[in-house]
Amino acid sequence: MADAAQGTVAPRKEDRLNKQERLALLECMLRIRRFEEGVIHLAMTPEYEYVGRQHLYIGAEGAGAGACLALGKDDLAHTTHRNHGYLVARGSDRMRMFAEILGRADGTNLGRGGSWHICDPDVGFRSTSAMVGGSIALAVGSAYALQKQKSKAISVAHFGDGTLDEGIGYEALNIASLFKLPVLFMCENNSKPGQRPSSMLAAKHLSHVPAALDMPTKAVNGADVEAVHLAAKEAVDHVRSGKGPYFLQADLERWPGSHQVHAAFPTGVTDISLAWDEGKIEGKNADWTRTYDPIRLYAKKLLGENAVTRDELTALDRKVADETDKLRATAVKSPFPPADAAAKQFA
Amino acid sequence: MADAAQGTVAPRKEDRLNKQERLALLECMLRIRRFEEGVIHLAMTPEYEYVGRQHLYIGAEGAGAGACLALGKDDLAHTTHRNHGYLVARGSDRMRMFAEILGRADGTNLGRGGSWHICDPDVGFRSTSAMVGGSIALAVGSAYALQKQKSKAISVAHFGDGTLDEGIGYEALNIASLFKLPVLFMCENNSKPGQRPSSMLAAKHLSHVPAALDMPTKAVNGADVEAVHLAAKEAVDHVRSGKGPYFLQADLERWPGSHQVHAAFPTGVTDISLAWDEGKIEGKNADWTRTYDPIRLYAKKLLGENAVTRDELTALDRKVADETDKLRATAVKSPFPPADAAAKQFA
Amino acid sequence: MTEMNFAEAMIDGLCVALDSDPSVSIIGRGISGHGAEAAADKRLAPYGDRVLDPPTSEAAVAMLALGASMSGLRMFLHFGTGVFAFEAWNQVVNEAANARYMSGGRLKSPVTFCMFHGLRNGGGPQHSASSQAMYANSPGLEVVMPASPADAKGLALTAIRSDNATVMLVHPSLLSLRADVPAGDYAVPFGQAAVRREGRDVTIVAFSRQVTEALKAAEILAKEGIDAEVLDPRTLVPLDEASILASVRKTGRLVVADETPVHYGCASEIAALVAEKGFGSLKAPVARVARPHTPVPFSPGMEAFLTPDAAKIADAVRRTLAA
Amino acid sequence: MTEMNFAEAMIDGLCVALDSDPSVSIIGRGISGHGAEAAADKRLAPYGDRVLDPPTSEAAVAMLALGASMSGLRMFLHFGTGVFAFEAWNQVVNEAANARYMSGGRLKSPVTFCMFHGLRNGGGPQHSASSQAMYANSPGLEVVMPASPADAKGLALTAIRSDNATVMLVHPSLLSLRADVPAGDYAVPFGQAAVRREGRDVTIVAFSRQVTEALKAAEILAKEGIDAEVLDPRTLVPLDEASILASVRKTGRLVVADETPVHYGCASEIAALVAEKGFGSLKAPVARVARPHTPVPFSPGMEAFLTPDAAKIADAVRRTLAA
Ligand SMILES: Cc1ncc(C[n+]2csc(CCOP(=O)(O)OP(=O)(O)O)c2C)c(N)n1
Ligand SMILES: Cc1ncc(C[n+]2csc(CCOP(=O)(O)OP(=O)(O)O)c2C)c(N)n1
Ligand SMILES: [Mg+2]
Ligand SMILES: [Mg+2]
Repeated sequence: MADAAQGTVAPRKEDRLNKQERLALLECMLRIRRFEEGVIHLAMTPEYEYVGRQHLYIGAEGAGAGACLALGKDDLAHTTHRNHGYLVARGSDRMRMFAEILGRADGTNLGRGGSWHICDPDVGFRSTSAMVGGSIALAVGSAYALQKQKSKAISVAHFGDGTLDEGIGYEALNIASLFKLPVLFMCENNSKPGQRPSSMLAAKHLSHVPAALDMPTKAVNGADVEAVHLAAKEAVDHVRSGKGPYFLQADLERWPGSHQVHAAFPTGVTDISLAWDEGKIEGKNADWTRTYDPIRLYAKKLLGENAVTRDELTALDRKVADETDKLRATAVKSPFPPADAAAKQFA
Repeated sequence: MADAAQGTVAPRKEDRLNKQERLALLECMLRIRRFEEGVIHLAMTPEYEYVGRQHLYIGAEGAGAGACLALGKDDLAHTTHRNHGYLVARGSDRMRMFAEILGRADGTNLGRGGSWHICDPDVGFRSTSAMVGGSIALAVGSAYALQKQKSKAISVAHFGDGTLDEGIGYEALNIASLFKLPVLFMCENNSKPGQRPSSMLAAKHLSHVPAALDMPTKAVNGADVEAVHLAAKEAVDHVRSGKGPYFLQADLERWPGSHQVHAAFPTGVTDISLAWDEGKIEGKNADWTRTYDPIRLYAKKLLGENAVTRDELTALDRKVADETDKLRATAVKSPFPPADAAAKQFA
Repeated sequence: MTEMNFAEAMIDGLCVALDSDPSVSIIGRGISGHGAEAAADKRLAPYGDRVLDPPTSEAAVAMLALGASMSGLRMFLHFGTGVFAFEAWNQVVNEAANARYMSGGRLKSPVTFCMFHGLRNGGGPQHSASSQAMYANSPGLEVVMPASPADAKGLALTAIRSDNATVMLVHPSLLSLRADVPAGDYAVPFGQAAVRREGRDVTIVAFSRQVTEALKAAEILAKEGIDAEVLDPRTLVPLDEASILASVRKTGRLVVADETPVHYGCASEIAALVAEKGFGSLKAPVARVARPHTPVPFSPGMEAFLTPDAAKIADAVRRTLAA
Repeated sequence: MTEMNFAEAMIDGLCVALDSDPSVSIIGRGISGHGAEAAADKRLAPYGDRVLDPPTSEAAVAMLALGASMSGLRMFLHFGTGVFAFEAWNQVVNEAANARYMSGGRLKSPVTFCMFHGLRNGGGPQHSASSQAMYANSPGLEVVMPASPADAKGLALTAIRSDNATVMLVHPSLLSLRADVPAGDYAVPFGQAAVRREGRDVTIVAFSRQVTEALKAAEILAKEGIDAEVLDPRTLVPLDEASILASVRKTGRLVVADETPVHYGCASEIAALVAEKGFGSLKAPVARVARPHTPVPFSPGMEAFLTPDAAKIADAVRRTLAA
C-alpha cells in the first residue's frame, strides 16, 4: 500500500486560515512532539521504573493536529495503540497522561491502562484499543449511540492502515455506510515499500475499500498540516450534516524512530531552528527531517510567507517545551497505586 | 445487494457446447433436483427419524451444475451449509450422502457431520463449513497448498452473498489476491430486496469488494446454466493459468421453498413436462417456476432449439429419478452408528 | 404472577427494560429461537429502530454494541447460536471485558451479550458449543445462565441494568418451559444461587438446562429413598460460593451437572471450589456429570450418548452414596 | 545434548521439521519474541517461501493454515501474542477442532497454532491473557505448554507431526531459559507428565512458567524440611491423569500453580480430577495458586500482585501442610 489513494488533495486555501489558526496548528504539533520526547525521556531514565512499550506519534503530528483541531468539543473519538497525539491535541491533561504511561496513581486510568489505553472521556475519548481493528469498530458504536440520541456530535475513528488488514475494519466500514452513521474514518497510512509495511493490502489504494462500500474518500499528504486540516473540516461538515460516514486518509512517511524508544533526531531532540538553519540538518535521519518532519516543514512555510518570525517560533517552542517539562516533572512525583488496588474485578 | 454486479455476461456461444455437453448440464441439474426432493421426502417421513435442518439447493442448480462441470477431477472445493448440489454435481456417492443426512453409519462422514458438513475427498471436497465465511477462507488455504505443491489443480470456494458480510470473507479475498493464489471464488447471490436478504452490503454491487482488492470479477444470471458454465470455464482457465484468483458471481432468485423442508412446487415435485406444457404451471409459486426454475428454462430452451425431444427429456428425467429413488432406498436401510462411537476425541 | 414460557418471559424482561429506560437498545433477531416460541419476538416490533437486525458481522456488531454502551446506550445484543459469537471473541473477552476496568472506572460498559448454547438435537459439530466456562474464565465479564422463565426475565433485566459487560447463555430447549413469572419490574440479583429442591443426602449443583434434569433425577432418587438437594447458581460470575459450600456442609456429597465439555469446564470449577474450601465436609469423591470431551457428532444416538441427563445424574448420585 | 535457550530450541525443532518433511510450512514472524532471543528466528530465513509473513488477518490466516493442512501441507502458524488469536477463535476452536472428527476421519488437520500467553511485565489489560483453559475446554484440540528448552523443541516437533489440530502456548519469559537440548530428531510424546523434582510431602502440579516458580518454591521449602514433588503435565490435552493421581497417592497433598485466571481455569481442572479420582488419598484441602479473577492492570506493582510466583506457591504449600 504505497501510493497515495484516489480523490484529489483538498484545494489549498491558505487564506481560509488566519494567523491565529495557523499558530494553533503549529503549537498543537509542538505540544505533541515535546510530549513524545518527554515519553522518550521517561522510558530512558531508569529511576522512573518505566515498563512496557509505547508507540510514539512523532512524525504524524500533521495528521493528528490537522484532524483534531477540526473537531468540536462534543465529538467523540476512539483511538489505537498509537494514541498520545490525539489526546494531547484535544487537550487531555498531559500530567495525567505522563503519569498513566508510568503506571502511576494520578494517571488518566489510575495506572491500569498504560500508554496503549489512555482514556479521557472529559475530552471526548472513549476506550482506546490496542487491538488492530478495535478503534474503528468502537467508533462506529459511538456513532450509533449519537444517531439514536439525535445528537449533532460526530464520532471519529483514528486508526492506521493496518486496520484494513483486519476483517473487522471492513465490517465496521460497511455497517457505518449501511446505516449512514455519523462517523469520520481518519486513517493514517504509514506503510511504504521497502519497510515491513503495517498493512498488506492487494488494493491499489487503501481508499478503494471504503469506496467499494459506497463511501466518500479523500487522501491528503499527512506531512502538510494545513492540507489535512482543510480536508478534515470538509469531512467533518459532511458527517455532521447527516450524509453518513467519510473516509479521510493521511499519507505519512514513518519517522525512523517510530519503533524504538530512542529519539532519532540529528540534534537529539527537535530543534526548531532547523526550520531556517537547514545546514544544521545531519545524521542518518537527515532526509526524514528535511523532507517529512511536519513541524519543520510548517514552521519553514510560515516563515517563508512571513506569517511568523524566527523569534516568535523560538518563543512558542520554548513555551511548549517548558510547560511540558513541568508537567512531566509533576507526573514523576506521582506514587504507584497500592498493589492490592489490582484486586478489583470491575470498575 | 439487489442488482447484478459489474462485468458483462459471458458472450453466449451455444455453439461451443455440443449436444452431449448440454445434456450433461441438464442431467446434472436433474440429479441435484431429484436428490433434494429425496431429502425432502426423508425429512417428512417420520420413520426415518430425521433430525436437524438442511438447506436445500433447489433453484440454484444452474449455478452449481454450470460451475462444477467446468472443473477438473483434481480440483479441490470447499462448500457451505448449502452444499448438496456441488457434491452431487461432482459425483459424490448419493447413497452415502442420503445416509449422512440421516446420520447413518454408511454416511460420507460416518454420520458425524450431517447435512451441513458432508465431506468427500474422493471427489475433491475438503471440509464443509456451516459457519458463514468458513468455506471461502478454507479454499484459500487449499489454494495455498496447491501453489506450494506447484500443482496444476485449482481450489474453488462455493459460498453465498452472506460471506461478504463477514470480515473473514474480505480477508480471504485479500490474501488470495495478495499472493496470487489459484482459487476460484464462486459466489451465489440470492439476496433480493423485499426478502430478508442473506447479506447487507453497502456496496452497490457485491463484486465491488473483490474488484477493490484488484481481482477480476464477472456476474452472470444463475438461472441460465449455459451462461454460468461458459463464464466458469473462462474463470477456471484464468485461475489455472497462474494469473491469480477470480470472482464469479451467479445471481439467483431464491426458490420460495429454500428455507422450508416442504416442497413448494405446483405439482408437488418437479414435473419436466412443465417445460412444454406451461398451462399446467399454477399455485402460489407459479411465477418462480415459470421465470426462474433453471431446469424448466433449460429444458424449454433445448426443446425450442430442437436440441432434444420431449421423449428424450422425459426418459432422462425418469432415469435420474429412478436411480435417485434406488439410492435413497438403500440409504434408509443403513443402521445408525453405535452410540458409543461418539466417544472419540479425534479421527 | 402470570404463567408464560421462557421465551415470553425473556421478551417480557426486554420490554420492561425498553419501557423503563429510553437508552436501552437491542440488536438481534430470533431471540426466541426458531421453534414454536419464536412468536414471542413479535412484542419487540413496536419498538421500531430501538431493535436492529444486524448484518452477519459478529465482530463489528459486538463492538458497535460495546462502543454504543460507552457512549450512553444500554445495549442488549443477541448473537443467535453461541458459536456465532466466536467470531466476536476478542471483542467480548478482550475488549468488552476490560473496557470498564482499564479506563480506571471512567467508562461504563452496559452491554449484554446473549446467545444460545448447548446440545440441541442435530446441531452437529459446529452448532452445539457450550462456551460458558470460557466466558467465566475471562475476568471482567459477568456470566449468567437462567434456568427458569422467572430468571430469564429477572436476569435479563439485571444484565441490561448492569454497568459491566454481561454474557447471558440460554439453552434453546428451555424456551418452551412454562412457569409463573412475576409481573412488572422484576430483577434477579447476580451472585445468589437458588435452592430448587431441598435435600439432606447429596448436593446436586446444576446449570441451565441441567437444572431440569437434576430435578427429574431427584424425583427418581426420592423413590429410592435418596433425598437430593438441587442448587442452581444462576450466575457463574459472580458465583455464590457460600450457598454451595453451605449445602455441601449439610449433605457431605457433591455431584455437578453441567453441559460444558467435562475437562476445564464449569463442573470442574465447582468441584475445585469444594475441594479447596469445603474439603472438610466432603464424605465422598466429587462427581462431574458433563459433556464427554469430544466434538459433537450429528447422528442423534451419538449425540444423546454425550448429553448429560437425569439418568446419568441419578447414576452419579448413587455412585457417590455408595462410595 | 547442546545447551541453548528456549527460543533457540524451539526454532531448532522447527528446522528439524522443515528438513525432515518437505510438506512442512510455517506462517508467522517474531516466533522468538521481541527480546534478546529474537535472533533465533534468523535460522528460518534460508527456508524462503516455506516461511510466510502474513497480513494482520488472524481469522483468514488461521483458516489458510487449516485449509492447507487438509490439502497436503503440515502447517505451523505463530500468532504472536495469544490475544491476537482471539480474532481467529471460531477458526481454531470450532473449525480446526472439529474438522478431522466431523469428516468421519476422512480428512487430516495437521496444523499447529502457536502463541505467547501470560503476564509479561507491562502487557496491560489487552496483551496478558492466558487462554489455555479455553482451548483445553474445546474438544478436538491438543493443547501443549512447554516449560523447558528440550520440551519446546520436542513438543513443537510432535505437534507438527500430529494429524490433529494442536495449540501450543509459550510464556515469553521462558524464551531466555537455557538448558541442555537433545540434538537432532527429538520428539516429546503428548500425554506424559514430567516429574521435575521428586518429593514426599506435597505434590505441586505446575504449568508453563510456573514450573520454574514451583521449583524455586521447592528449594525454599526444602530449607524448611518440606519435600515437595513438582510435576509438569506438559500437555493439557491429552492430560496424564495417571501420573498426577500417582503422585498425590504418594504425598496426599496437592497444590496447583498456574497462570490462568483462577475461576474456571487450569488449576480447577487438576483440583477436580483429584477430588473425583484421588479423593481417597487426599489428606488436606487442595490449593490453587493462580491469577486472581480480575483484568490485568498495566502498573507494574499491581501486575506483580496478580502474578503467581515461588513465594505464593510456598505459602500455599505451608497452608496445605498446616491443614
Ligand atoms: C488484532 C491484532 N493483531 C496484531 C497486533 C500486533 N500489532 C500491533 S501494532 C501493529 C501494526 C499496526 O499497524 P497500523 O494499524 O497501521 O498502525 P501503525 O503502527 O502503523 O501506526 C500490529 C500488527 C495487534 N495489536 N492486534
Ligand atoms: C458466522 C455465522 N454467523 C451466522 C450464521 C447463521 N446463518 C446460517 S445461514 C445464514 C445466511 C447465509 O447466507 P448466504 O451465505 O448468502 O447463504 P444462503 O443461505 O443465502 O444460500 C446465516 C447468517 C452462521 N452460520 N455463521
Ligand atoms: Mg500503519
Ligand atoms: Mg445468500
